[in-house]
Amino acid sequence: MGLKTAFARLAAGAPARCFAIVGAGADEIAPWLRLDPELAIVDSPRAADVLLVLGRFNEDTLHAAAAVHDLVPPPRGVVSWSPGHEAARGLPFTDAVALSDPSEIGSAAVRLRDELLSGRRASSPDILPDVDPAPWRGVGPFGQGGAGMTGGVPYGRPLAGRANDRDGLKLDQILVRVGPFLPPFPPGLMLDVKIQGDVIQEVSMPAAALDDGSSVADEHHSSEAPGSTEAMTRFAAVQHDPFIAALMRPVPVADLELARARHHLAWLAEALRVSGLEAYGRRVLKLARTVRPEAAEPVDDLSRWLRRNLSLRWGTSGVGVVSASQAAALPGGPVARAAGDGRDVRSLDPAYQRLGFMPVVLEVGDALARWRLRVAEAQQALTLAKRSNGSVTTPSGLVEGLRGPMGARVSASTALVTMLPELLVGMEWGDAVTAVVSLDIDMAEAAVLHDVAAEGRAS
Amino acid sequence: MNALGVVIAVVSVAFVAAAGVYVTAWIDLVLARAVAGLEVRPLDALIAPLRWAAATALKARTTTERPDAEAWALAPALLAALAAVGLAAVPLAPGLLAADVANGIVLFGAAMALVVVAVFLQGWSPNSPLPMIGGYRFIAQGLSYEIPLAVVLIAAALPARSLAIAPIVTSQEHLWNVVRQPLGLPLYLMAGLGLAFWGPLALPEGQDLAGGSSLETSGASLLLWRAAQLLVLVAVAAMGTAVFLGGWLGPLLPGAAWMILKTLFLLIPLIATRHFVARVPTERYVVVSWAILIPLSLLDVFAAGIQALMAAR
Amino acid sequence: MILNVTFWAFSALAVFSGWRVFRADSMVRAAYWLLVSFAAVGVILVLLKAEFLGLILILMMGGEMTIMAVFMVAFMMNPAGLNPMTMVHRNSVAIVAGVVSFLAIAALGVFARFPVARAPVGIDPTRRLGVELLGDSMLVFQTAGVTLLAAMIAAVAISSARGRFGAGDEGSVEPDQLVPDTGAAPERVAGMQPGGPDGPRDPSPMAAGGHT
Amino acid sequence: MTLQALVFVAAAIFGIGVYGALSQQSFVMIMMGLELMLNGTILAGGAMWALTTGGSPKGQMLVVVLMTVMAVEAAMGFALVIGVYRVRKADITEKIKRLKG
Repeated sequence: MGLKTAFARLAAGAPARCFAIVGAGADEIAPWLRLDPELAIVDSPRAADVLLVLGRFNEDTLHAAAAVHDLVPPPRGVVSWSPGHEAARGLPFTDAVALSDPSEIGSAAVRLRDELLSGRRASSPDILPDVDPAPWRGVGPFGQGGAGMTGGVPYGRPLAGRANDRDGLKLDQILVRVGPFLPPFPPGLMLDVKIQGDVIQEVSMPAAALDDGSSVADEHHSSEAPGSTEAMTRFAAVQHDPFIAALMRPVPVADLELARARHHLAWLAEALRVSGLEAYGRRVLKLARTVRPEAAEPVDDLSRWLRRNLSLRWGTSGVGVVSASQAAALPGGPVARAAGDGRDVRSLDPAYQRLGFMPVVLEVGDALARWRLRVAEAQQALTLAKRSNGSVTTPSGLVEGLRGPMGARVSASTALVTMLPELLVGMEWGDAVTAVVSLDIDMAEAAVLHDVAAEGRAS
Repeated sequence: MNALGVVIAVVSVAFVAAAGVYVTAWIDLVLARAVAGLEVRPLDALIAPLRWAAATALKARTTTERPDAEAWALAPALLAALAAVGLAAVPLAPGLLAADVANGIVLFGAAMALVVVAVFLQGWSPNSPLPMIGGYRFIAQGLSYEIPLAVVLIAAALPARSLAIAPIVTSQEHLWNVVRQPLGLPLYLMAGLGLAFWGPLALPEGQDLAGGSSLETSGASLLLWRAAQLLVLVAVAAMGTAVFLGGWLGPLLPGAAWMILKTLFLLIPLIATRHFVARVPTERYVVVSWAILIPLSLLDVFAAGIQALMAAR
Repeated sequence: MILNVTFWAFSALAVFSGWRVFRADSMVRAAYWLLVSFAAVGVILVLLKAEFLGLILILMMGGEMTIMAVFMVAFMMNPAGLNPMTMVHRNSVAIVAGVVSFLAIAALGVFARFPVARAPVGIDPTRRLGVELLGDSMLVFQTAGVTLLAAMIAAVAISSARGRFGAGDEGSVEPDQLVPDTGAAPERVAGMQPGGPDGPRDPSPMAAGGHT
Repeated sequence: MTLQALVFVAAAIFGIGVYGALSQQSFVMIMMGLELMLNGTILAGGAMWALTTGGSPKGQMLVVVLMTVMAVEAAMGFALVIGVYRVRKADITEKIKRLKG
């Protein structure tokens, strides 16, 4: 006991190791958690002390969240936060510390961790029953799960199937469901992936994927017209997003462009982290939080550093190439612009035209091009914000958002999610992750516009 | 060597192993804070690894659905044991050698060849897809680094005309192997990074696999696994020092002090790669390893052979 | 004394793990039990002062058994042994053969008279082996090297996806034997390109279809 | 550590290898049986060198040759498994009815 107390006291000074599961409405909070010195965001629930449950969830994602909760090794605890003071509603975490102020997450997590490790608070119990999904032993003559030698589905899990691989052999293939909370992927993204070794042979979307998790729609959505600005307003209510505001009223160019620069830099921070440069990613994340149009030199330094870093170029060039025809099928946005498609709603806006705006366009269309394009756009955005001199946009029903035009029938995220299966097949796992991260998909955006599109088809 | 000498050597290897792991964790933390643009507080960083270890040790060891439980429990211990054998093969000072065998280089090579087994088991046994991909990756990686590693070590043994490590150190009395065989040390360090699955070669445990082979591991197993990984890094740096940087040789200071200084000199850049070099894609690494590193290491051993022949005449 | 205890412990381990190879459900376990058996024999060789050979045996088998494990996982239908099964044939014949060969060799070892000439203490076996390899037995050594080279080339040739006369999975038969019509031959040659190990990185067309 | 004891152990390993090579259906498992037989042979070779040759390196030479045999066996075995599998889609012996192409 003495040793345990000593260990708990020693551990008390460390940041709380947290695994974050991010639902709808938490996009404003989640990316910045890594800047909190009281938190250490970990990649695996097995390495966590505290589970952070941020945002709102629907029935399916709640089940996945409960499964993640059971993976956290005891002693474990839950800190939850949700926009609009409805934290506790429907969550299965009975003993969660529910917060209404997201700025308290760090201190609450540390306090909870200390109580758990010192034994002053009981570990959060399992939510899901620990049983085999199917009976198994003893059906066939060798005790196997079915009549044939490899028949049956032991524990309800089918055995690996055979399929041709790229060397012309017929080898085992396993089906893996990825998501909705796998750290390198955007929260809410779910994919059914068939892998052979680490080569992806087939990708499909689970039926519920787009409605899942991130859907902020509720009982009202049948009253709205497809593509209407009301749908976007609903989105905006959660997002506090200047881009949504720009759909309806004039907004200062400086606001839009600063938000764009910050978003692109925060995206870069995450991309760097997934590439293995976690510490540098944190530096960039801090820059994303603090950058101002008047002091843009750090971004120029960053751009130079990126160009010089051969290892990043090695890992991203030629990965996840979006062809010119695929880019043309996208509604627009950075991914299309990195593949040579220069559409940009900003070109049509008089305020931008007065500032002499020219979209940044790259030709190659691979992950490296998308990295470079976003950094160049961040630099450009800061320059525009600095020179804008108080000019405002003219609302036209379309706005160049962070990922593509907003107000169009199909959002860039929806188009990118739909493109994923054909893009990822044949890639190795590492390349596939690089590609997905470089596309910068937002499942909340995809889900809202998916709802809207579905209504459009129904009416 | 008498029994007392062996005991002293074993105790000092254990001490060097523990201190090495701790110092490595500390250096890594200091570098991470510096690169992240945070205030570097070396003294705070000194206690941070202990805090992490304490918190990890207090967590339960969890399990998955139908794991290969024995292999899963074995893997971290195996990795730690192999790293310890690797370190024990290095003479820490004149006469201070725990594994006093006539084929020290081969012993080191054999221990390092089995690291592949430990990492693969760690990835395979939880019965979970992402760790398994991590395990597969390390097999591809292991087959790629093992050959350059073995070949450059043999090249370094050539001038000494011995496979024991102490004679290899003393053979560098006049000229260190890093000068005599300029290709040797860079190739060795690249292979060593792969061996420790660290930094750009952390392929089995990359962020794209959300932790890969140790994704499902928790509690004391995770603690042992991390410590063992750092110990592999320390063993690589120590062996590199003995074989390429003249080991304990040096003026004024005692041999052990030179050994420690030179080991740190190799260890710091090895650790730093994690913060400056992005993870390389598995397939490209394998291609480069077979198409460039292995031919270069063969060039290295041929050059060393010619030099040895010239010296013998 | 310590030497004897160590020897018997590792002997027991070598035999036990050898037996476990054929009793393990999991293919990975089978491969690594075999590695344990090799490692135990390696340690016994070190005890016998054949230090170099023992360590080289461990070094070599570490890699080989890992490859073997991956092979088993790739080719076997149930590699992790989650679904227990037995894949033996002529089991009793095999047991008899195994026991007979054990008895025969053991009897040879126990009853035959071998010259007793222990390796003298103080020699350096590694050095003497090296001198032998590059001295008197140079020819044997060279032959072994050439054999390995030939095996490597043959292994690549046999396992390559592209045979001499076309893709391996289509039989790789000489064109004129396959189709009397000469017009079809060029097509077969053209078909060699995709799907090879160094072909494009997309999967073979067969993998893309079929499963939806 | 007498010669009798060593040969006895080597015979046991070899016998298990014979059993495995004859009883298993999977090609790779058959290869494991062969490797186990060679393992026993290596042990016997090492024992003979240490106890009967007076330290002559010829005995060790035999072990080196055995290791070469093992490497060749593994390389050819794996290659044949892939080759057979590619043409016949078979990974166990029963599935190959004819040995002719």
